[in-house]
Amino acid sequence: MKILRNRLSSALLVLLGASFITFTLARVIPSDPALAYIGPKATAAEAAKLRITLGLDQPIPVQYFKYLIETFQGNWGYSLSTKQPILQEIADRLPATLELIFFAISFAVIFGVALGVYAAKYRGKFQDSLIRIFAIIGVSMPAFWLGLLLQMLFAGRLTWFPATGQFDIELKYDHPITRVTGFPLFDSIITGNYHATFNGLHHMILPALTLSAYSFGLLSRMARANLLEVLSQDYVKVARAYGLSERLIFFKLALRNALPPIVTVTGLSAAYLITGTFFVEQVYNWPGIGSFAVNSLLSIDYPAIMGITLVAAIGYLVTNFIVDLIQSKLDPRVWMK
Amino acid sequence: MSTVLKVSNLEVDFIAAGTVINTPLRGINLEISSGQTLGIVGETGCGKTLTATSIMGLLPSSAIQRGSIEFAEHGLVNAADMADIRGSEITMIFQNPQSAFNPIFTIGTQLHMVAVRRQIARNKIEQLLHARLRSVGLNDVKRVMNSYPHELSGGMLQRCMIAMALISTPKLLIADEPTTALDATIGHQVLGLIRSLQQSEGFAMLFISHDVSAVAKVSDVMAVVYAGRVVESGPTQDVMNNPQHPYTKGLLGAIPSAKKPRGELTAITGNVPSSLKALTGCSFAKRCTSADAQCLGEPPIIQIKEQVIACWKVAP
Amino acid sequence: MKTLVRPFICSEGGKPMSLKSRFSSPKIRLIAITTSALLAIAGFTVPNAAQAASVFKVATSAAVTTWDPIQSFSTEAFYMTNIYEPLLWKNPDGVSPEYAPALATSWSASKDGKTWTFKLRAGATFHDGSPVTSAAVKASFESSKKVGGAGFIWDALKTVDTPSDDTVVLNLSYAAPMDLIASSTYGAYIVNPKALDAVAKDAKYFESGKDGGSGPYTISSYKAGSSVVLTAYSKHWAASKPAYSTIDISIVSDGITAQQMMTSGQVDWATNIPLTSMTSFKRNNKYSVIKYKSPFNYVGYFNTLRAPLNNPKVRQALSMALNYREITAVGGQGYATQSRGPVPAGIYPYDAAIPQYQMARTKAKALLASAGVKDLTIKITYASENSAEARFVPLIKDAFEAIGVKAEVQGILFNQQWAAAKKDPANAQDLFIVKYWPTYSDAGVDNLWSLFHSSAKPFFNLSYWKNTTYDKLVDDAIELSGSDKAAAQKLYSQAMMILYNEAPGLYLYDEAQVSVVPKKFDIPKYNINYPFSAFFAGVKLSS
Amino acid sequence: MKFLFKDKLTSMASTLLILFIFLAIFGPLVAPYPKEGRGKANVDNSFIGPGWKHLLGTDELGRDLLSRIIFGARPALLIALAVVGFAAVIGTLLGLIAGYRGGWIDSLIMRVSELFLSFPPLLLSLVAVTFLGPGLVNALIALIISWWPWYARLIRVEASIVKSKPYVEISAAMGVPDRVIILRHILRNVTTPLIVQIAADLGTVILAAGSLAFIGLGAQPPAADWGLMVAQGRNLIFDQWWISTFSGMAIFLAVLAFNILGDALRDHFDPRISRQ
Repeated sequence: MKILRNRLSSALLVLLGASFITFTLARVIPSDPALAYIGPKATAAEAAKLRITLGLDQPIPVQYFKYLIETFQGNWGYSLSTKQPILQEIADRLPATLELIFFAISFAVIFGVALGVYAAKYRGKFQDSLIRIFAIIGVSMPAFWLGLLLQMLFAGRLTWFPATGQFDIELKYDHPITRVTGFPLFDSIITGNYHATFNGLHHMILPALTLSAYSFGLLSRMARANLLEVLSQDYVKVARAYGLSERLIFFKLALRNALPPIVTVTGLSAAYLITGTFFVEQVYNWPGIGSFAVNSLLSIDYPAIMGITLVAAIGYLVTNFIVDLIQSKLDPRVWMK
Repeated sequence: MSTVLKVSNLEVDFIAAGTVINTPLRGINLEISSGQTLGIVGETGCGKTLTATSIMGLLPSSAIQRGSIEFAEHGLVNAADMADIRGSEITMIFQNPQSAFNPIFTIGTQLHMVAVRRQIARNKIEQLLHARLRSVGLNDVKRVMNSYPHELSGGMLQRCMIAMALISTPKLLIADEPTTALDATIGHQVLGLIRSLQQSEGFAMLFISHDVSAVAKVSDVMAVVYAGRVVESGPTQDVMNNPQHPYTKGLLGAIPSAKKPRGELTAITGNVPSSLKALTGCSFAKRCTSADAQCLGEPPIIQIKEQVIACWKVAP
Repeated sequence: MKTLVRPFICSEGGKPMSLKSRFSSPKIRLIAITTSALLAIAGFTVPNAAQAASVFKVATSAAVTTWDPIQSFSTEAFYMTNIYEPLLWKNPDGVSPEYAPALATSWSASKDGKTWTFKLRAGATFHDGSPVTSAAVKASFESSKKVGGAGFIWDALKTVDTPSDDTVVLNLSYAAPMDLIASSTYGAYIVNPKALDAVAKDAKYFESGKDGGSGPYTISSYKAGSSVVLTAYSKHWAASKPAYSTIDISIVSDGITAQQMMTSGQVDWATNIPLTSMTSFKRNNKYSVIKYKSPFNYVGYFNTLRAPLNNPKVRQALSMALNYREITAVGGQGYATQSRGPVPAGIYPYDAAIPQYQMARTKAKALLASAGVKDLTIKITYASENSAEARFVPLIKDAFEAIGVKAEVQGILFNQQWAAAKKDPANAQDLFIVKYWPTYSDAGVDNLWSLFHSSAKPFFNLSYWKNTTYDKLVDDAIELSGSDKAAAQKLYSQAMMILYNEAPGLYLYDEAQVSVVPKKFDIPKYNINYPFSAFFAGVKLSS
Repeated sequence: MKFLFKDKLTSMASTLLILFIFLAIFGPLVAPYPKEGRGKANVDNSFIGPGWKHLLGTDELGRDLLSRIIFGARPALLIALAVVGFAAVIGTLLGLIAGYRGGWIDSLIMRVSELFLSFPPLLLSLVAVTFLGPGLVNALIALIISWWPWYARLIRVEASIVKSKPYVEISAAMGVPDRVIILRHILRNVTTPLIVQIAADLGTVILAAGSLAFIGLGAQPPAADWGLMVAQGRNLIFDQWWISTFSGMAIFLAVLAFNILGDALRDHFDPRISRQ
């Protein structure tokens, strides 16, 4: 538990630092933040007045401290482009993004690990090299491009899947999703609104596949490499020497031993997906944080960008933390390190 | 006194892309009778461990094995038969206990898996394991069973290894450098333990070590291996007291002992040839002080009393 | 690729806007946001017997920069014209009468054109059920003049009298076409006084999607940046109810995404189809592609403060360098025509007699030589969010290089290039590409004045060009247009000739409005007077 | 260099990379329509599909797409080199100082780099370039900002390992000046992991730069930049599919080549890592 406390405190430190970097970027780099707020039309006098009301006249550390307190109190300011409270904007959009990430990661883990194991089992055979090629293609694929291609092919030409959005628009009127947890797809399941569920899944496939490409590549390579690593260990020889069946050794022992690093990589790629959603949601017009982030970036919506960055950093931390927790369950040695 | 294991001119080739790249075993002949200990001694890379591996039938797919192995009442056995014998009638102790146990399972779990594999009745397993652990001198059984490998010392782990080896009351125990990874005193204790267990359990043992003194301590019969061949074998006492083969002499010369005055330690110059492909004649010739042209031919097998030596330079 | 802009939090304070500084920033935002793809439809075909309550699904790029009908000066007009009503609607050209009654049923002007009297519609109510009274009109116009984004349109308005609940009298300081002004897309809505009080207390009152209008639709849900749902107002005065009681609008900034949504049936109608897709829609018999005149017009300002651009010869040379055919083709994708000066065709005071520059590069080179110009480099900026500009600006670069003038192109957010042009004229960009249109259908009082009339504190006349004859002509014309349009037209035409000869800017092309209409639906015609608006009350299944 | 052709896949990648490098250098000479590659419009040819005259078709300004893509090779490779180069230099310097000096400098440098690494990949770059203002150079800076810490970390670990090696300690004891030790022993020992890391990163940087350009924060028109060209083709993806498709293909192939070679290099220099 002590270790846990240490981790939490260090996490907090990192978060502070992260928020500081964002803050500095937002406050220092642009010529005049006040201008950003009232626009080029502002007279010098107006700008000066605003600078004081915004506290821009104080030294950066003071401003930062204020910003921290405000942020902590849940006052994240208003988006310049939508005029809505940032926190609310993010809260409204987060579920869609998390559902997308969840499915992407699931695809990546299921297919990635499965193929990686398969490749390890047939090491050196052609299945192996085939999978290796798949994997490296996965990690080399620009998500935005893959998204466009899939959209053009499977939505545009073949019309197998919808091209955009998380649900059909009619759904709002035919089979409205009753809000329980705020996660639309999940809610549709627990409220037994299966029409909505299927529709959601139908919409989910293309974006999730696009998003998962990179993680898939990463995971299948990792799974293969680690499995081979494990299989070359003494304790596997011992297991053989004691007549344990190959199935048992491969699927129970080796796989179990290869799991911890795979979990780590899963966490890593989950973090990668946080920024991945920016591009995928952009292409598929997904109603999540990602598209909001891109819009905020392009319109230089300071408060929004700072809010999003903070949330992303938190997401990153949380992922790592979860990974560590799982790790400690999987590998008795973790807490030693 | 019945023969437990008989290995006759065991040869192993390693194949890569269809061609032989190495022949590390070039005709090993061994015989162990029940309750007896055969010690195999030789420098690292002589093929000691490989001999054990091929007896266990655990050679990698890239290896081809020739020669015959007879085991107890099974008679001639091939790798396939070994799959059933391995782990029950023949068990093995390994060099490095730290890496020999799976780091993410408790000792208990790992012993348990082996026990289950041996079709021991579930309700009996627990007590059997406890008994075994006690017999190897681990009395805090509960703790040991519930600890992970990294939580135990090398000595304790090696004891656990031995306990694991004895779960199935084997006919033959192969001990591959069981003490090398341990520090001297622990090593001694472990050796002692093995010895006493052997008396009580009555299994035969194939004891592999590069350390002649260790071999001398535990084995009744010993075989000196060089470059994939047994160059000299016989009752431990005889071999130790009057070694015939130059290599054996060299080995013995390298051990300090009370008999020899200080500074008489001799060493064998040169190293074991790394690849034994297409090596003819006496493989020790290159390093042998008394070697000559004759030594390029296959050396004759000379028998002196119970000692068997493969050398041109030994007079019968 | 995107149509995104950073809005300002603009505080005009209490100071009344003079003619000289009359634009409030959202107008800039508006220019910034509109891309060639942005489209709207307006019209007045009265829907026949309402069908059963049903949903009409729309995709548009029209962002909501504010829900405040007084501040509104941007693309939210797309929704506003369904939620709010002015006194009058101006009919599309060629439709008579010129005006259609909205909240006023009859109106008249005094001889001198300085007093206007409007009779209000009986039985018109705001969405909270309270009646639309002359008090509401007074309150709306006054707050619009005071703090409104388009408040300048009330420049002539002195006082508002309310002799009775259903009568409004507007007293002007000089003659102005109040019927035209009262039908403006911006600043002329009649707003529920309760809402006006609320917003006075809390500036963000409207922004969550509240409305204080009297129009056929009311906002039933608003997800910032993603969707707006309008539902029909049951007590609206119109004799017939809208065919569609619910209008579900998805805000989609990408034209191609909107197109995809329409062709895949996600939405019934998309208003921002990329021009580049029109050819394939023409081939598709499920849709009809209709082309309308629009008030949109592409202009480039030369920075006339800087040598050698202060020399008209050089400006003429550069104007002659352009290949107008190609620019029009690439920018308008076959839906544009080379413009005659800054006044778009179909908008007063357009004059078909005004000449156009044609490509004449040898002549251009000669002009440059005679002006003694060599190794000149021109810095061009354009609004990166405008896909048409992104398409054709490289052609301008090519053209200049063809006559030996280097060019650096920079695509930045409109606000940024606008700021760059204003901050320090001496170091501003040399050429500033802009998409412009009149705030209400008078390009004399707007385009000609705003773009090229000199002023102490330049706002949109960022060529910094100063020509006293021109200034006088335009000022006189504006004063005159209230009473004698024809006379004003003459002055305007002279002014436009000066613009042609002096070439303070590049006059590129007038953009047509292209709408792709699913044949399944009967959608009101585009109304050039409400360039960003769609009038959903008129939408119905085609018979 | 033999390992660069050790198997089919690797040799394919090597060939591809050589091709890209060749195009980056001699592009203007080999491009079928060099003028158009440079950006000269030819409006009457706009939107011609792939065919014999224009192998990959033409864009909205009638420019030959193949030529555009060929001209895009140079900036793409240059960005990759510049970003990785600068990041490596900065990172190596700080890493060496941290690893060799240890103490508070070490912990300071490491804390700072941890801060930079506490953002999801690329996010920091996106934010930075937004505030710096879109553009190729700013994108470059933004990418360096979020890349150097990886090198700092890597080098620091290696440096501290080498530092504790007896021969280094001895020469330090014998009063050999730090800079000499750093140059002679430590720097030499860190080159291998450095090379491996750089090789692995080049592809990733091209990908990142492409992503920035795609959402409009990277290179600006009329530059011939692959990511930008994908974005410009986006509105045309259904009718003039070839523009985005082939531009993106260029990015994909370049990244693929770099990644495969990165693996090969790693296997070659350090088989140990490659197993993990």
